[in-house]
This record gives sequence, structure tokens and C-alpha cells, in this order.
Amino acid sequence: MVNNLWLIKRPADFPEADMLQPEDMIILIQDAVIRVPTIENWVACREDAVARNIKIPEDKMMDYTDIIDLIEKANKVIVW
Amino acid sequence: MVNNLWLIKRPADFPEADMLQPEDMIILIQDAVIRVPTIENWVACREDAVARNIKIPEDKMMDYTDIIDLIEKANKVIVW
Amino acid sequence: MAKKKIVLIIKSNPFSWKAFEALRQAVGLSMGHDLTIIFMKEGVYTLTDWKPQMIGIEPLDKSMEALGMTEATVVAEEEAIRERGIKLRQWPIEVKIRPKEEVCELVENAEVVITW
Amino acid sequence: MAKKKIVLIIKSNPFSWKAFEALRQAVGLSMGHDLTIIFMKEGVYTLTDWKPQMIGIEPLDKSMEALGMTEATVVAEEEAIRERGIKLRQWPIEVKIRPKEEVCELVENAEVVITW
Amino acid sequence: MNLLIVLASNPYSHDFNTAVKLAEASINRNHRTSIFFMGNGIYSVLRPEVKELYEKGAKIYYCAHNAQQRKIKPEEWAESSSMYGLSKLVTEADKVIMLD
Amino acid sequence: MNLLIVLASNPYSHDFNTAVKLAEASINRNHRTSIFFMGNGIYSVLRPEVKELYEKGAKIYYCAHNAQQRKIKPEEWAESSSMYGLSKLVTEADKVIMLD
Repeated sequence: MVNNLWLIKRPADFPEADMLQPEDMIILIQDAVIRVPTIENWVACREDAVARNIKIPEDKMMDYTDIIDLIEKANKVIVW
Repeated sequence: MVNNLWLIKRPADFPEADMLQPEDMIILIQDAVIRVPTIENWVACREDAVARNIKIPEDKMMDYTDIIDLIEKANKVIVW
Repeated sequence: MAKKKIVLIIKSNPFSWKAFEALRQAVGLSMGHDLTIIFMKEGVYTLTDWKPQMIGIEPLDKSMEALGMTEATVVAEEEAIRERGIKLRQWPIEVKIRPKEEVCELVENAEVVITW
Repeated sequence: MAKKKIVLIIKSNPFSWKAFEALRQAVGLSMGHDLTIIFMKEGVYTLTDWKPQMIGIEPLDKSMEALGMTEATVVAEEEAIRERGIKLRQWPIEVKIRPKEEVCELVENAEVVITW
Repeated sequence: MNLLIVLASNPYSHDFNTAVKLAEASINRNHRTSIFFMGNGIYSVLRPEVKELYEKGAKIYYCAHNAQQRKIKPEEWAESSSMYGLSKLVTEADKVIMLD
Repeated sequence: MNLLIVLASNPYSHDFNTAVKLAEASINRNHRTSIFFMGNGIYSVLRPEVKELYEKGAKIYYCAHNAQQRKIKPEEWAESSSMYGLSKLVTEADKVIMLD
């Protein structure tokens, strides 16, 4: 179960720690894939990473279909 | 005499020191007026500062006509 | 269908058409929903005494007036205002200054979050 | 009228339509001018092996090929590449890696500077 | 689910690509999918990718006020709406994705 | 002087305001003033402020390729041009201001 699903668009522009709940999840999209975060609960949009030639561990990459499935299951979506 | 005239658009986004020549001049325009630089040879676009309610010393403000006069006299213009 | 608890966050790009469009959207959403508008980060500049028309942007007053006639709540983050050392102007709707902690709670309790 | 010494700098917004438009402009300027294209800051990502079409952007190859047939010079800032730990791909035109110092000189000696 | 994407971003931006790809994936999963174009996003309603999404089943709405102001004439398959219309779409939506 | 402003920026952006205000001041000083619209800047050629600049004496050019791609039809007082045309304008210009 995902609480809030955060779509992060810009490199290293994360919501402040106080805003993230334990069950929240972060998806890096667009240029945000350039800088991988130090926190745990993140994945990256596969197309946005591959298009930019950024190497990201396979288990951290998500197709758009996976993302839509997460959006469906999440409590709400917040684009940051 | 002005060598290069730099039009700076974003707050604190200056060309690196190596790029600035002694006779160069910096004009802060748009959102760049929000943060005043520590270097000496700068002025700010009056309308952009007043519109944003940013207080800037009177002798550091320039009308668009003044800016056009500077552009005419400068060696070249670089928008940053 | 039921009203939703909506939080609309204005956090970026002060002094632009974005602020204008965001507030126009807020007026629309205030009809039919329980709306809170939060100004945070650079977004707090939107509430200062700036002059949109001087830089070719339509003024925000009409939207703020319209919001003043609705049940919408306007909140500005205390820390964001303090860090920037800015003063807010009087608006046709009350602006509640709230600490970051309360802002986070509002976001957590919303059903829909819209960010600008 | 005389040719001009033009420096076109690509320093921002990698992976966007800006890179495409900048290079299309460069091809035009290479006809009739002494053109140097400088990639610096985030702009150096433009020269890596990225896939514009995957994110809905037209590929840069045609412009780079066209530039390869002109007298234009392509320069990438050494420090910007090193700091980002990136690898450039092969392009249809030689990319000269130059230290910041030389980049500054090129800018200083230009008659017209265009930044993207 | 009923997914609503609101696009207010600049034309030829990353957000446009994100909106198109998410909408495609959503349609493929048989979700009800709507896109609302407003602000500077209105220019993107002219792009062929949007017509394709419509043909695959997405509902396309736009803010008539923004279209008129920006002198953009969307094709007839796009539905003229307003900020009040957007408010109603938000009521019906299970998830809202705001891109600007 | 002969001033050339090239606008490739997003519509309704700070750059548009800067371009218009600089062009106005330049015309008021009796400088030859041209604006070239390209890329996402092409959308701004539809704005009334640009027509006013034309009426005050500015020359307005646009990249026909970008206009066609973005389905924008400038009015007839704006001159259809190309990247090669831009190159010639740069030759004639004393100062070039690039906004994007």
C-alpha cells in the first residue's frame, strides 16, 4: 500500500523530510533522474532515465504502466 | 566604456569570475533582481525591481532607456 | 458527488503568469470543494506588494477578491516568509501564517493536492 | 558585409527542445559566420549518448551532420564534463575538449555571443 | 480508476511528454482518462499526439478563456470548458495529476 | 545602432516582457530595431504588443519552419524567414540580444 505518491521532476528538488510519510513513495521523472537520491523508497521512470543515458539499477526502474498501477493504488499523487 | 554587458536573468546565477573582464558590467533583470550580488559593477532594471517590490539603492537602478544606451556603448551583450 | 478536501500549493515561480493561472484555478476549485491554498518556498513572494502589470502580467486582485467570497482558506508558511525577510500586503482575503508543521499536516490530510 | 566571430553557448536545459533549436540555429549561423559552439555547465549532457526520440524530441544528428560539413568548431568544457563524470558519444563533427580558461578566452574574443 | 491529468505547462516541455505517456499507459489499462489543457498548456492541444490520445479514448478538455486569450482554436473533438468545469472533473476523478 | 533581439522563449514568460520593453526603448532612441521569433518564441508573435511594436517601426521576423510545426499563422506584417535569414540579420546587426 502506498500513501502519497510523489512525482519529482527536477534534480535534487525533493519535498522536505517533514512532508514525507513512512508509507510514501517517490518516483523520479524527467530531469530528476539525473541525480539519484540517498533516501530509500524511490524508483525512476525507465524511459526518462534511458533517454538521458543515466544508469540506474534495474530494480529501481519503472515503466509507465507500472507507474499507472502505482497511481491507482496510491492514496493520492503529488507532483513536485 | 563598457566591454561586455551581461544581462543576468536568474537570482544568483552569475557567469564564473574567470569570464568577467575588469571593464564588464552586469545588469540584473527579471527575477535576478531578487538577490543583490556582492560584486561591485552591477545595476538593476528599475521596472523589474519595482514590480517585484525589491528595494534597491536609487543609484543602482536603470530604466530601459538607460539600458539601451549601455547596450549601444558596450562591446557586446551577453544574456546569461 | 461529494466535495473533496483539496490543497493547492503555490511554491515556485513568483512574479509570473503561473501565479495568475493558479489563483484563477483556485477560484474554480473553491466552487464545489473544500479548498486550502498554501503559499510556501518562493511562492510566498506572490503575497507581497508586487506590481504584476509593470511586467505585463494581469493583477491577482480579482481572483483574491473572488476567493474572499468563498469558503476557501489561504495559508502562508511562516518559515518561508521569515527566511526571505518579506512583508505581506493586505489582501481581500485573510492570509493565515502557519508553521511548516501545520502545512505538512494540511498536505497529509488532503484528498487532492495540486502544486504550482 | 563581413563575417562575424560568433560564439554560441549551450549551458542549460539538457534533454530538451532547446538543444534541438540551438543546433538548428547554429547550422544557420555557420553559413556566413565564423562560428564556435561551446557546451558548458549542464549543457555538456547534450553531447552524451542520449535518446531524444524516447522523450518526444527530434534527434540532433541531422544538425550535427550539417555542422560537420561547415567550418564551425564545437568545443566542450573539460571541467563541466569531469565534474559530471560523463562520457561523450561520437558525433559527425569533432568535439574539442578545452579547459575553462580557453572557453573564457573564446567568449572574450567573440563579436557576438548567443547563449542557450 | 478515473484519471485526470491537468496540463498547464509550456509547449514542447517535459511535462507534455510525461502527460502523453501517462495517458497512453492509463488508456492501455482501461482506465477512464481525461486531460484538461489550461494556461500555457493550451498550445499543446494542437499537437498530433493529443488527437491520437482522443482517438484511443481519452477525453480532451480545454479552458476556453485561455484559448481565446492565446488565439488558439482547438479542433472540434476537444471539449470547451472552464475552471468551473475543471472543478467538476476533479469531483469525478479518483486521481488528479497536475503538471505545470 | 542596429539592434536585433532573438526570442526563442516560452509564451507568457519574463523574456517576452524584457523583449518588448527593450524594443520599445530602442525604438524611442531611434535605433533600427528587429525582433526574430523562433522555437517556442513563435507563439508570442500573435500577441498584440508585437503588432504595436511593428506599428512603431520595429521589423518583425519569424522562422517559417517553427510556425508551421507549431501550427501558428502570423499576420502579414510579420516577415517569414529562416535560420539562414537570421544569419543575415546577425551580419547587419550592431548588437544581438538572445532570449530563450
